[in-house]
Amino acid sequence: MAEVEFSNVQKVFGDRTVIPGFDLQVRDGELLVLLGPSGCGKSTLLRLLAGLEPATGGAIRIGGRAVDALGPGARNVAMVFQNYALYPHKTVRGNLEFPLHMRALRRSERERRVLEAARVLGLEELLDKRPAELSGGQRQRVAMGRAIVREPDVFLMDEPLSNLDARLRVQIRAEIAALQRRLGVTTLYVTHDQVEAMTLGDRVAVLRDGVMQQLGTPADLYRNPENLFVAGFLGSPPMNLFEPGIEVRAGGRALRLGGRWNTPARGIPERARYAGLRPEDLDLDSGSSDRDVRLQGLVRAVEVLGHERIVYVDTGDRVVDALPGGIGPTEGAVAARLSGTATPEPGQTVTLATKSDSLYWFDEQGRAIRAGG
Amino acid sequence: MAEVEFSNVQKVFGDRTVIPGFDLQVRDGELLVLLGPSGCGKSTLLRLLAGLEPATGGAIRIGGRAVDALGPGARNVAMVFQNYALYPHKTVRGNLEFPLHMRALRRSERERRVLEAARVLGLEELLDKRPAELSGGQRQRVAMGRAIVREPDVFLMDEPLSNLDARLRVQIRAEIAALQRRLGVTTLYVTHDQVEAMTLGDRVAVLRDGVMQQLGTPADLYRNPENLFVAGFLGSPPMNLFEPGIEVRAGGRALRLGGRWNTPARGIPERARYAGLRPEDLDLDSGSSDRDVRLQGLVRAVEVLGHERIVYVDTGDRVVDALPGGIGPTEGAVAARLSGTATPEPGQTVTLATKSDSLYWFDEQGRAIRAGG
Amino acid sequence: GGDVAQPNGPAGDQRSLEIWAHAGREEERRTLEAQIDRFRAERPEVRVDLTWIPEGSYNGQVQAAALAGRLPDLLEFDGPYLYSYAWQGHLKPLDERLPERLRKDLLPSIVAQGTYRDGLYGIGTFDSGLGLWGNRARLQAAGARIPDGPGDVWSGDEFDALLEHLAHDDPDGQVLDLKLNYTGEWFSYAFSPLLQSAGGDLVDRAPGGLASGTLDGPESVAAMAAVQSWIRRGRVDPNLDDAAFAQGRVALAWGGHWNFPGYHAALGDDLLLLPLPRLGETMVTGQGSWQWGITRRARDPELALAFIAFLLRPEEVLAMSEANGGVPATRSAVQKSQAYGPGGPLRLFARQLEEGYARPRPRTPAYPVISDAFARAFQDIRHGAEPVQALGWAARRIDREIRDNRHYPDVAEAAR
Amino acid sequence: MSRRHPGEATAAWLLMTPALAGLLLFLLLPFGLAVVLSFSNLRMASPLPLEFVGFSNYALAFSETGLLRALLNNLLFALVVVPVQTALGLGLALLLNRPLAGRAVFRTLFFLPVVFPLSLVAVVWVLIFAPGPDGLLNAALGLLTLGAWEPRDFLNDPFWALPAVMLTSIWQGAGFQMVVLLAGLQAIPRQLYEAAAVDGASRWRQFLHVTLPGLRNPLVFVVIVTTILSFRVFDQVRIMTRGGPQEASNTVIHEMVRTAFDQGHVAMGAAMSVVFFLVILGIALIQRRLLRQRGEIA
Amino acid sequence: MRRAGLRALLAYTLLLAFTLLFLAPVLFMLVGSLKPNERVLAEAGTLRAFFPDTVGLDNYRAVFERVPFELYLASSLIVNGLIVGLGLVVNAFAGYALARLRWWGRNAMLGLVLAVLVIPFEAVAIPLFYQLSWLGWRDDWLVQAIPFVANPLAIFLFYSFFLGLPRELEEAARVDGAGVLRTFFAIVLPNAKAAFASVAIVLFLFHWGMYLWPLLMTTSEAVRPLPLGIASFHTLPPLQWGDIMAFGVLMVLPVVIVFVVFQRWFVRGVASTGVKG
Ligand SMILES: Nc1ncnc2c1ncn2[C@@H]1O[C@H](COP(=O)(O)OP(=O)(O)OP(=O)(O)O)[C@@H](O)[C@H]1O
Ligand SMILES: Nc1ncnc2c1ncn2[C@@H]1O[C@H](COP(=O)(O)OP(=O)(O)OP(=O)(O)O)[C@@H](O)[C@H]1O
Ligand SMILES: [Mg+2]
Ligand SMILES: [Mg+2]
Repeated sequence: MAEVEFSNVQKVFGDRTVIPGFDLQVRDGELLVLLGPSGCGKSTLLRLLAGLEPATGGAIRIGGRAVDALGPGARNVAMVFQNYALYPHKTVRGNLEFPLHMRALRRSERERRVLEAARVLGLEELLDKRPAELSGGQRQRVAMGRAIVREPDVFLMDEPLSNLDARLRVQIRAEIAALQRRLGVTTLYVTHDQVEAMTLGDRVAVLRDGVMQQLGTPADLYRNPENLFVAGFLGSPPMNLFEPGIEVRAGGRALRLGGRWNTPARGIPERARYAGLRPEDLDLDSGSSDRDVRLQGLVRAVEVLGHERIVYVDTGDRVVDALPGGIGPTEGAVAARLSGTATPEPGQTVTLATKSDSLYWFDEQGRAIRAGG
Repeated sequence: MAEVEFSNVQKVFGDRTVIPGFDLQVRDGELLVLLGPSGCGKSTLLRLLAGLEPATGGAIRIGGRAVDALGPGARNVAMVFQNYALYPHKTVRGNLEFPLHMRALRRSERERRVLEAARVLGLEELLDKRPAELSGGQRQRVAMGRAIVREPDVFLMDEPLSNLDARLRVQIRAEIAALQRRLGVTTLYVTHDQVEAMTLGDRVAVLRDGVMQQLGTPADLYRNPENLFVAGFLGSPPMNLFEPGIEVRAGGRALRLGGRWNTPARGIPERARYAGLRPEDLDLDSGSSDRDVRLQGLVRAVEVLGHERIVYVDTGDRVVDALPGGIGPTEGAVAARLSGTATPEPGQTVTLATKSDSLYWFDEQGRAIRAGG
Repeated sequence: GGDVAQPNGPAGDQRSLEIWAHAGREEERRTLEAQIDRFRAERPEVRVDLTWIPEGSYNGQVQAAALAGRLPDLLEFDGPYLYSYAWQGHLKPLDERLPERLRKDLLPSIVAQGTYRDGLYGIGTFDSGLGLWGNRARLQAAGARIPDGPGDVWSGDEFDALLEHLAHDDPDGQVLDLKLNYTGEWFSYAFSPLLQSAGGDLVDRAPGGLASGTLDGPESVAAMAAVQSWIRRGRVDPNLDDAAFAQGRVALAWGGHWNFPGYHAALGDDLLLLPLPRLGETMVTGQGSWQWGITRRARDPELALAFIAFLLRPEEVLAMSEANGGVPATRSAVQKSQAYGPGGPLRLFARQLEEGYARPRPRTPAYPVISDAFARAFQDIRHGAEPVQALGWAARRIDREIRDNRHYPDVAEAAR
Repeated sequence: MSRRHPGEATAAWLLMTPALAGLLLFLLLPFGLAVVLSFSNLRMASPLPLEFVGFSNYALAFSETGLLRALLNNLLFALVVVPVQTALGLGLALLLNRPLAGRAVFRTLFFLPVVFPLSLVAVVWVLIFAPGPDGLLNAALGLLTLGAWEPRDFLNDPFWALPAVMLTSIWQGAGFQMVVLLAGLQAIPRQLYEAAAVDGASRWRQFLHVTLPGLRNPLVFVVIVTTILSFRVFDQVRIMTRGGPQEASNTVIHEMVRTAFDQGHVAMGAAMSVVFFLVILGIALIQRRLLRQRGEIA
Repeated sequence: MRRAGLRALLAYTLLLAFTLLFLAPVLFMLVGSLKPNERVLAEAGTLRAFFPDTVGLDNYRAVFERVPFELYLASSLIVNGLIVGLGLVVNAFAGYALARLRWWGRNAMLGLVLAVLVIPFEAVAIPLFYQLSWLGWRDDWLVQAIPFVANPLAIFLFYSFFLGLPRELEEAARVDGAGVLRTFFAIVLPNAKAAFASVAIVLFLFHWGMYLWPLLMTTSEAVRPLPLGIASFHTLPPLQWGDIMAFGVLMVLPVVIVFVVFQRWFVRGVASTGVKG
């Protein structure tokens, strides 16, 4: 067990700078999630830490020891790969034993550890099978097992759930969290799935183009995103982001949303350029007076998910997409997570309401403007 | 546009009966989702409808016309495959044009339709690229495009989203729904992801081993599952299912949950064997008297998802898993979706409470016992 | 004490002889093996390593081995290559070492063939005979005149007429076997006598002589035209199975002594041995066969010579002659030979050699090229090419080879 | 970068050295030697001193030997054998790419000739081409044409000798094409056919729009390999016809071996090697061009 | 349904026709090897060529009597064993170093391999023959094998196979503490069976029939391989076609066995290496 430290780590592939300079301290025993869109450099960071790629610059420490000159085998980290990378020609036992073999452990010790790991992960029955004979979830567990037998200083996990189907993903996600907490091994976990990041991480580091956007607990990131990118990346559906008209009006600074001017009770910060609203903070207008911001629009689509409804409302506002690639019918629509039982129909006109302190504000550069700031 | 009708359709592969006898009427213009676990025969049904497999028995009608003797090309259906099956050597334009070519449409008409489809799907910029140069989401859209240029009677979609990542899946899901509604083409949509089924389907047909379990609107299936299988398949996390002790006690029939006997105000049906509770119907006990069923247990794990928390509580009850393959730390735990802000810590003892009319009841065969039934 | 050398022990006197021989007919190979056994019976201290080399690539093998310095002690080679090997310095002259008695006993054709620029480099234990095999019954049926010696042969016209006669009664009209299935050296050996009989030759035999004007001269061209006409008229069996004559498909077969056992077995008393036809004044026939030579790098030339001498003993010469049907190389053996002695069925071959009807092939290192060029020309002519052009091409090739090699100066002599 | 991976570089050189040594000693060095020798007068059977003769070997090779004709023969050989053999291989692959019982057996049977050494194939086919009405092929053709066929001596007929060698080669090599194309066919996703079927494409259209484009890489591969092999034909010629009659079936390699080995004219053989290499190089370069032009498809 | 049946019938008809064409020469050889010598050619034009009325193993006996067939076979097996055995190791090593390791000179080496890929062996046969003859090296097994051990095509096949192998396997092994060589032997080798099998078959097929090189380089019967054997047997008088056919059958038998045993791997290997190009 050890803390991990990246100091100004850089990585250049050919003439492409993938990581321009990265700093991060992972605490001993913590599960830290690296979250970011595809291609932002998450895997690269893991591979730099594992020693699979040489860094172009900077220093990496594990447990206080500089590891830059060490090969992958000497760093005492264990890695779980996205597609598990189980040795297809070895049985489950062989897979679990291999890293121990490499460490020249005594036979009895090897067997003890393999059995222990198999017990922890419920793999006892499968020890003599080969990976091809296992289901996706079982393979995932074997990959985990191969990591834990090592009793390494650090676990590295590169999207270990992305090859599983939705149902299994939810289940194993919980298993991983529990296991990591039980073993208490420092863990770096890479994902581009924000739900995974939120449910698993002690802390989450949000990356974009190799640059850290924000580091904090899931709740922190969710409630206090530092910029548009983080705000738009977390949550499902993510935060609704607007570029509203803002004017000084009778009653103070007002913003134009859903075709009408609202004057939020909490006021509008000076430098505000963009506004954000979480879907769950929006509800159908019940006329209640503490909801002082209202948007009117046409219902475009409704998603019914048993316990909740998500309504996409076309308010005619300028909607901002912090991520690339958004086209299609929900574009420009405001998502609201309705909790009541009333379900508007597509085509209906509805008024959504929220409290003004649910509004997030961002400046021209997309930086969050903290309440009162 | 047309309605689709399966009458006692059977399919046998070798000596394996995959579809023992299937009846279904898809209404004109409806989006009907076929939902079921892997291997239950969903794709087979689509392929039977498309004419890619000959049926062993029964009849299929499209728009009232029996199609059993027609080849795939003559049925005027369009299919979107799971991995899109784009022609790799053709450009996007070539892909979109191909079905029109096969129908020997005039050149000007072909171009008109291709441009129209490209516009609808935002593919204008990509017309001269080849599939290998496109991102997953773009490929998906081309596959959709190839289906819509045809202006077919029926769309068939076989897990069209399963190759996309989480974020894109959510986005394109909404696009598909909107597009289908706009075009109003009868659509059969196959998935094993219940969230997809719930958000997309006008109606959802739940399949198991080639046998229809229930057919209804998403809300209907969610609120009135006809059996344990449907109950356990929908929802994330799915319904908590118990096999509680049931006894006649002072105050009426009581059930043992979380180590204590509850006497639900609404009573317990005669034939009740299994009980079910949706996670969102459970909350931390606030002492409120309308929550007359209580479970006590140890918190195993907590998942924080921004707008909600899911708490897994170990109540010591016999928990039923309607699907195969459940092992690991959440096994046997009761999931509760907490809405408040209080977050219990793992290891803490909590009491969950619910109203007795939130309880679902199932008989020995797993059939739902309707309220009052 | 086993490592103390015994003064007279076999280990001390162990002598060895490495021999390459061509993989000829089975009987021939068996005989040579038996001869080696008999030789070793007399000289138990001698070890003999014998390698059979397929005829098709024999010269290539010798050249390759020479290049690698891996020639054996005793080398068998087809007569015409001798001049090339000798020029290159691969062979030791045999003259000084050969007992005079033995030398006198050799047939003149053997000596002629083995001599290159005044040195004797090779000795054959048999010579070859080239002639026509005839099917007596069919010839008689066609009313053919049967020549009775090398001086009395069919003229070209007579031969032509005979072919037509024979063809008349033949189901497929193919009555002559030219052994077209043979490859390599056969064509020069078997058909250059026709050129010579007509007054031409492969190459001008005068010192410094070239092929142009001779090989493509009118005499040579006429001779080849005659052969071509036989083929063109469909008188020649392609003989793919090597059994045209033995199976009676043809009445006449160009051939040599080696055909005798098989043909005799097939035809019995119907088998006739006849001289080749003549195209000019006199008949000319071929000669020469495999010879033995001692390589320059031989470790034990005395032993090698002793082996050659052993092979030239009358009984050994006869043994080989009986095995392969070749003409015995010594006069004494010819006299004792049942086949070649007076009254023997193959007497004609011996007479041809002794009476000067046989002519050695050109004794120049260029011979392999000459032979190859002629063989190619022959094939072309066979398939219808104009003899003038085919032979002209061959002559130019030969001349260039000779010039490229600067008329073969005596470099080996200088290097010695 | 390699500074950070010293172990890897050492290991890499360790792994590379044996192969590298082999390639240098047995391929590059002799090739360099061929170039050098081609300008000399080296003969296998000549004690004359080595001399530099400039390009005369090249000039003579084209003017006086059968090289030019041999090159043309090779070209003709390639022009016939490559399309025919590929079409045959493709046909067989298509036949075998359907769910028929006994597929593996048929595949093995069609591939069988490929495992036959050419030297053996040649000997067997010499017999098949036997002249006269009793020859196997002559008899078969006679039977098929109801006796109209004039028996011929294929291998000794200036018109038929090269086709005979071609036929032998096609018979021997089609199975190879078949296996490669079969592997290519099986790599085409079945869903593409299904998509095309749903799109209304007939079998023929499916072949044109799915199969052929999907087979592009394997097809290019087999065409290139067969073309190069067509220029390397030797064994059959050596054994069946020795290049004859009248050079009708001579090939570059055969001429080269005959010149260098049978006639000992090593320098001219070396010149032929160089010419031969240039021809092969030309083919390879054309191949690269073709591949690159549409290489982005995959 | 009926159309499918018709189509299958047509396919089988075609297949059978092709089988006849492809098999006829093989059968002809097999049958010929069992018939008396003189009848092979005599009956070539009749149905007897395929349906003999008398069969016997005399020709096979004759092969062993007339030539040291077992020596030829041994030579071929030894030479091919050397080529395939050493070739697999040497070329797999090189292919791996090129595909996976990072080292200075890698691109140059890759370029070299691709460049020599187009040098046909025939173009260097004569000078190589000279080169080795000057060294006095000829007429043994090694000289027939060693020049063919390093094979650019095999290197290239291995290279592209290793490129296609999921990198994660090796990275997992490296993280697990295995060095480069250990990773190669413990992880890569066991997962490259298809590549090894198909390269082995390719090398074997290529060299089993090798004719020109041994023709140049060997003299002794003790090291003469089968293709030379059959060529000299074919020219060895008297020409006995039955014996020649028997020789042929004996010669091809080992390859057929090798192929039938490994063909599954071969077909898969072809798919995984050469074709993607
Ligand atoms: N070996 C390499 N050579 C060149 N570029 C590379 C290499 N490896 C990664 N990259 C580039 O670096 C960037 C970051 O890649 P990386 O794999 O770290 O992304 P990621 O965040 O893990 O994405 P994903 O979620 O898709 O796995 C990408 O743009 C990728 O193209
Ligand atoms: N061609 C076939 N031959 C034999 N069995 C088949 C064939 N196609 C499908 N099956 C079997 O039929 C059953 C249903 O297959 P199907 O593909 O319809 O399932 P599915 O519901 O689409 O599953 P998934 O969600 O994994 O795609 C499976 O058990 C499958 O093994
Ligand atoms: Mg990654
Ligand atoms: Mg499916």
